[in-house]
Amino acid sequence: MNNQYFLRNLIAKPEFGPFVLLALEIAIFTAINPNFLSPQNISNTLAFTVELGLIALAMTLLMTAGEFDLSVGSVFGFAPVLMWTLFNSEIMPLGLAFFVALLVASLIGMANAWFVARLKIPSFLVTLGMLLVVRGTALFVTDGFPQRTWSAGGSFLADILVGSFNIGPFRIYMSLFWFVLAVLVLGYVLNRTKAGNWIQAAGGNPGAARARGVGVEKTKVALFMLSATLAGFSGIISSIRTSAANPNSGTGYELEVIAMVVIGGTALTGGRGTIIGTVLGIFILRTMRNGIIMVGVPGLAYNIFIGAIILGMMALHSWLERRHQAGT
Amino acid sequence: MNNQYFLRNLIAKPEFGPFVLLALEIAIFTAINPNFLSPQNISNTLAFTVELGLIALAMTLLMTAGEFDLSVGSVFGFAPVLMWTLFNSEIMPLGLAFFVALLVASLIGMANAWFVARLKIPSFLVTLGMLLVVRGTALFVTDGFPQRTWSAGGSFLADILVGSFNIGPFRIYMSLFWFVLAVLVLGYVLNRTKAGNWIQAAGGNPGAARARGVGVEKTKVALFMLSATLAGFSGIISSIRTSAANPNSGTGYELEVIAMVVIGGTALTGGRGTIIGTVLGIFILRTMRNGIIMVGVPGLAYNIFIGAIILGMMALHSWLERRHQAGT
Amino acid sequence: MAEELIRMENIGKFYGRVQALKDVNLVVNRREIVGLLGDNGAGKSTLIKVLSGAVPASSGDIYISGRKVKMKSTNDAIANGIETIYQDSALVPQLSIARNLFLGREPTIGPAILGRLDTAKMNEVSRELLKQVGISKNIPPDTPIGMLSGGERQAVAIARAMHFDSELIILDEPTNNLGVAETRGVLNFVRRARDTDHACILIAHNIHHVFQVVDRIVVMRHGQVVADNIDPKVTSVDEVERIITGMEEEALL
Amino acid sequence: MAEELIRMENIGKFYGRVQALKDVNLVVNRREIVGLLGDNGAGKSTLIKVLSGAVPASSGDIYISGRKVKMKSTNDAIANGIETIYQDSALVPQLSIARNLFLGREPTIGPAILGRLDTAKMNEVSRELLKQVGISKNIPPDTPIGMLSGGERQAVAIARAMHFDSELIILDEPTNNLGVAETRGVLNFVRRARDTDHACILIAHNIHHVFQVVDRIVVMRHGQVVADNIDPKVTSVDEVERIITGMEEEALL
Amino acid sequence: AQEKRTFYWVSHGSPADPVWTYFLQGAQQWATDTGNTVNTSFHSGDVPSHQEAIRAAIAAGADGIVTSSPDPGSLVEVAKEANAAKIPIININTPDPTASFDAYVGGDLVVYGKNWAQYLVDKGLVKSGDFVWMPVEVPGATYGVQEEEGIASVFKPLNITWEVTDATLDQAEIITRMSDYLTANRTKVKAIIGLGDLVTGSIKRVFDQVGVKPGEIPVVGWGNSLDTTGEVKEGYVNAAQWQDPQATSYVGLSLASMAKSGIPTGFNVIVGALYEKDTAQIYDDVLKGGQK
Ligand SMILES: Nc1ncnc2c1ncn2[C@@H]1O[C@H](COP(=O)(O)OP(=O)(O)OP(=O)(O)O)[C@@H](O)[C@H]1O
Ligand SMILES: Nc1ncnc2c1ncn2[C@@H]1O[C@H](COP(=O)(O)OP(=O)(O)OP(=O)(O)O)[C@@H](O)[C@H]1O
Ligand SMILES: [Mg+2]
Ligand SMILES: [Mg+2]
Repeated sequence: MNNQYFLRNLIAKPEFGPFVLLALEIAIFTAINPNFLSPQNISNTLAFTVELGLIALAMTLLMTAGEFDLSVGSVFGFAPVLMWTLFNSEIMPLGLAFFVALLVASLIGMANAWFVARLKIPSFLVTLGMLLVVRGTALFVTDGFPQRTWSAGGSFLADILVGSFNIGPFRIYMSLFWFVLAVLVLGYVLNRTKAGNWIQAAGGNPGAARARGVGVEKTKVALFMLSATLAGFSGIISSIRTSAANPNSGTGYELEVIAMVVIGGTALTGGRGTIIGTVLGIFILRTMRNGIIMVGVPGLAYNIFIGAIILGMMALHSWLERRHQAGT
Repeated sequence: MNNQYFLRNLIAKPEFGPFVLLALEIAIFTAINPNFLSPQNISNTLAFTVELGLIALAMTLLMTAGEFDLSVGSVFGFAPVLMWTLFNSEIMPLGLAFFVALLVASLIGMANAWFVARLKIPSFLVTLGMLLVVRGTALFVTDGFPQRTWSAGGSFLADILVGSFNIGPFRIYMSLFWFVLAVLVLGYVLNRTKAGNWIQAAGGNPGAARARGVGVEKTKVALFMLSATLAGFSGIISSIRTSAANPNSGTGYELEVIAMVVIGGTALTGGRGTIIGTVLGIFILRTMRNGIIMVGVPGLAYNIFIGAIILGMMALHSWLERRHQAGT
Repeated sequence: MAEELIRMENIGKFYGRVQALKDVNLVVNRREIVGLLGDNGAGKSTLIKVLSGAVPASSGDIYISGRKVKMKSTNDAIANGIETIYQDSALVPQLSIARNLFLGREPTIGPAILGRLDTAKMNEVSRELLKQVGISKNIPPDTPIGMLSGGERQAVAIARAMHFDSELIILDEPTNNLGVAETRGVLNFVRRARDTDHACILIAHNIHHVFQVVDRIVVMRHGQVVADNIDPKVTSVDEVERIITGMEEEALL
Repeated sequence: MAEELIRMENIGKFYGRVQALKDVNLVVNRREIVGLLGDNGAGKSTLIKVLSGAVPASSGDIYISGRKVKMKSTNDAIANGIETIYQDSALVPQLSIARNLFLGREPTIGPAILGRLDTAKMNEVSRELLKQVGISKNIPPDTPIGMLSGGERQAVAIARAMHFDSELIILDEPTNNLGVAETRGVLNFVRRARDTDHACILIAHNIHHVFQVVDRIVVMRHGQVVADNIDPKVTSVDEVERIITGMEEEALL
Repeated sequence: AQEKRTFYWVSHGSPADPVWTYFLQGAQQWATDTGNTVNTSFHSGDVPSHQEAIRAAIAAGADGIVTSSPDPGSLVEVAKEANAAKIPIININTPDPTASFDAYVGGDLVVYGKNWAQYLVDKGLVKSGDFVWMPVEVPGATYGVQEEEGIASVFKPLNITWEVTDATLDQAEIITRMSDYLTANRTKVKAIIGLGDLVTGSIKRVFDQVGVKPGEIPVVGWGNSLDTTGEVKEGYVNAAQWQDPQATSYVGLSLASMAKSGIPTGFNVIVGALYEKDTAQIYDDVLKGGQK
């Protein structure tokens, strides 16, 4: 009786669907290629996953507040280019350049927020426009040339951001800790704090929230800034780890990140969001990309699989939801 | 008095904002480069504009019904590839291949609709998944090779779809007539018919519409099919005109098309749509792309300008709206 | 003697883990006006949503004129002659009054779904209906619903039911938000319904309104029917109030 | 003798081309309960939206305690001690009852906006408030608003105003959707408001409810105030109804 | 016979880029000919996912890896990891000498760029003070950047100016944008260098649309597509660069397999040729042979 209640409660959680999907996915890939669960492959998958994951976490909060941000991919590319340009042209030391790059990223977020919150322009158009401006600026200032980077190691900043070490057979990057930290902090903020209540209210019924004196606009400004800053941060981490700062990097990440968030169970229309769901969504999509290469799907068919799996997973998701809603 | 009333009425129209934007844009570009209004440039711009425009018109109806379709770009690329593959491998004559390609396109739309209307999955995810599947399929079946096409002329089909002729100094393509026809038909459907009422109701308050016996799901199925079919049609037109059938054409059109619709004044959230607005939106965006090159902005700064103009226009738009809402 | 129109048997409804209805039985006869009363959350709206196909019942059966029917969607209910006006009035804010009035049953000139809307007729009928329902101000039928006041919206929803009268008309708190004249219009409408051979279920918290028009009162509490044959000509308002709140809550005031 | 709290002078309001308010003057004194009556579309909701900063007036001035104030947003109104409960009750469907009750004024443990919500306290107060407002069923405070019945939602909105009492409390049709017990709870609340030094504006279509609690009645018609000093102890319900509908509409019934 | 091997072929190209279709074809041909498995993937210049794919191959215990380089220096780490895992790793298409690859097969993009510029100068098609237009599909992508580097080394000293413009990877958009640009700058443009296969292959359609006669504006650039071989034959394009795409993949995989069998790969293979009207037919045939 009690057991059954517990089970029903578990199934009722919005995160249950994505959880089942992830488990299924891992089971299938491992069955096809046992190397899929090798420590080496897990370490490999984790490295980039958490970088994209950082953006998805911020996007979860933003989407809960009823907005979304298509410019994250361009900021992901722009921030490291800016940092390395400042450093390479000897305008400032790397540490300072790092902060300047983050500051500029947050200003981009603020500009997005200004258009959305003040001028009431749909965030789709604003961030699409911003995407073009930021990407264009990155190209223009660098003349299209990638920035020189040194390989990681040695520097204090590099150690903190992307230093790696081994735990048993696993190679763990510092970025994993940043990711876990972000999960904890943002999960706490969304679910437990006053700010979290405001975020959900801003997305659920902005009129009602405003009428109660909730700073809906202020909340959105903060979230746009958060999303841009984390996108910049994750771009810098990625650029140091991969020793590449190319004005084109991050192209197309926006859709992938939004898909992660939505697959995790956050409502596309705002009001309801889940950090745990997003974490599951992140792993569902990245595992899929990694697994597809591991099991040897032909390069040109790659997209067919990604697309078909998104559709299949969503169908499963909707079926699970329906079962739960049917009650009894 | 009566005059003032007329003027106020005009300003109150949702299409007024985009109209002013387009007028301004043309004025500015012409001032900088008088060639902008040369017959040759106008003919140039019109050629591709109407192809994209066809998709935007269908998207207007779909978005009014509260959904959108990210897969149009991939169908734009897939339909001509399919047609030429069928023809080149001598499976069927061109005319038949044309209809088969359109049929398959409409089936893709039906699949989208099935996921959205039956499984209640957000159209963002469904059509993103479909985009990948269709694009992947196009790549996979052709092995990535562009299909050989003959250059237009001669064939009956080519004449009907893309035949061109000169009116005075203007070179006009047949596709312009298809576009005008679509504007008239879809404008009539949206504003004057029972179907139009259902479309608006489906987007405005689906629950209410369903309670009145409106076939909300059926309406959406029809619109998804329309959007995919027109995307395929426009892809075929474009492929004959440019004598190229590349599995990748149409990449990124989805965002541009949605931007056209939204700039025209159709609500991103459904319930309110305007075909005339979309026509203005189509010309605003395409004129902008053409004008920027005509006035000679630096090549790599292209995207900065496009993005900045989108943002600037939206700001102006919101200002015009505000003035109107303030009344008096 | 009375001819049975609707019979709901042992209806149960769960929302996830919440039980909103429990073994509910309800009969409505032809030409009968039934008042459905009950405190907030008693299950009134849920019951009529089940009857009109808006939500599926978890258990139980529905019979119309003795024939067992499946209510899988609102279309089933409409096909069976059941017309419902919901509490959270079901209008499309972006559409005009006339278009809302005729939504789903638009008169057209020409071929079916792609036929041109007969706007002239729609506007004319709309004007007439707005007058009947008691809206005193002269509101043009092409005004979008979003520009109306709360009561005006409610009045439009009522006007719609008045026009497309069916065998059974269900009204969930139709007089909320309504002014004096508009309330009169609605009550008159209910009275007329019987005269024109229709049955009607009326839900309202204003017991005085209910007493003015119904033949029989059914009271629900906590998802169950606690009284189903109260005659407003025999029982007093105070007594019905006591039944609604449950005796034990007497102490509250 | 009476101490003036609010003075609205020559308020006008256009929605696009629609004139919703025309030269409206309204005074509310401290510790005064004012009933605002009028038929649908009379402009009542618009007037109090102007007063609470939800829509900007096209013309006119507002004074609070004799000081001219600008109401540019709801925040201005809240800062000036004006609390409003809207007709279309302003709750967030996805959030729980407790979170809705405390929205915008959440008690936290720790630093300001990033402080942890004091859920224990929120739940406790919520339970207490729901009881006070007369909700008989035992609803857990962490139930999402979306799962409540129409009346239960309304009751939550009322409960909120009861807790965060301000100098002036505006209630726009608070008793709509409410059952017997809940309606009693609201009327008691309005009475208590005066005793605890608050002024109150009450809009309701149920004139009987208004008569039970207010000190003074103001009637609007077609965007104008047509009577602003009706004493419910002197004037009869019937007479007020006549003023509301306008004499000329007498003929209607 | 010998046990089946699994190789990973990782491309930084976009599947939208027709030249990569030929690279892919070479890889598939090799798989068919040898009976080995070749797992392929495209990464469109996205460095993190490219690295991840190579690491996935290492984790999967690949018998060999053949990869192009998304950015000079970006594969240093993963190449080391492959070396450590004793998996042969061969670099194709664009050289990256900073990374510890076992061998390189391909051309040198900087040299290609230099050749184009030198061709225009040597044939007297451009002179000091002239302006050259250089459309590219993806501005900022490695291929265009390196080619521009080579071009700059010739043009800069001669005071010839140029502009790179963004044409996108979309056929209709390319034609539209290039036509727009040419309409606006017809008198200014003295020569065109097509920095990618799609843009060079679109020259005929653009010239026809704007009304420029073949040869009126000299064009050089990439030539790995049937469109371009045709353009060279018809005189729209003066000279085009051939990259031996199929051979590059084929030889790269062969080297990897050979290394796996214990024969070290101590040499690089350099491919490519600049062709004109007279030899265009050869490449036309090669490409047509590719398209079954
Ligand atoms: N969508 C839903 N999900 C979960 N619970 C629900 C839902 N709708 C209603 N309920 C619950 O079912 C019970 C009955 O609700 P219902 O709306 O039928 O009451 P009602 O009698 O119409 O009340 P009111 O007079 O306040 O409108 C309530 O306790 C409510 O909390
Ligand atoms: N957003 C809006 N846009 C245009 N017109 C509006 C808008 N809101 C209200 N109106 C108009 O203003 C007038 C007054 O509306 P208001 O809501 O103030 O009436 P009310 O007295 O509250 O009526 P009710 O009792 O029905 O709620 C109405 O005629 C209505 O049509
Ligand atoms: Mg109800
Ligand atoms: Mg009102």
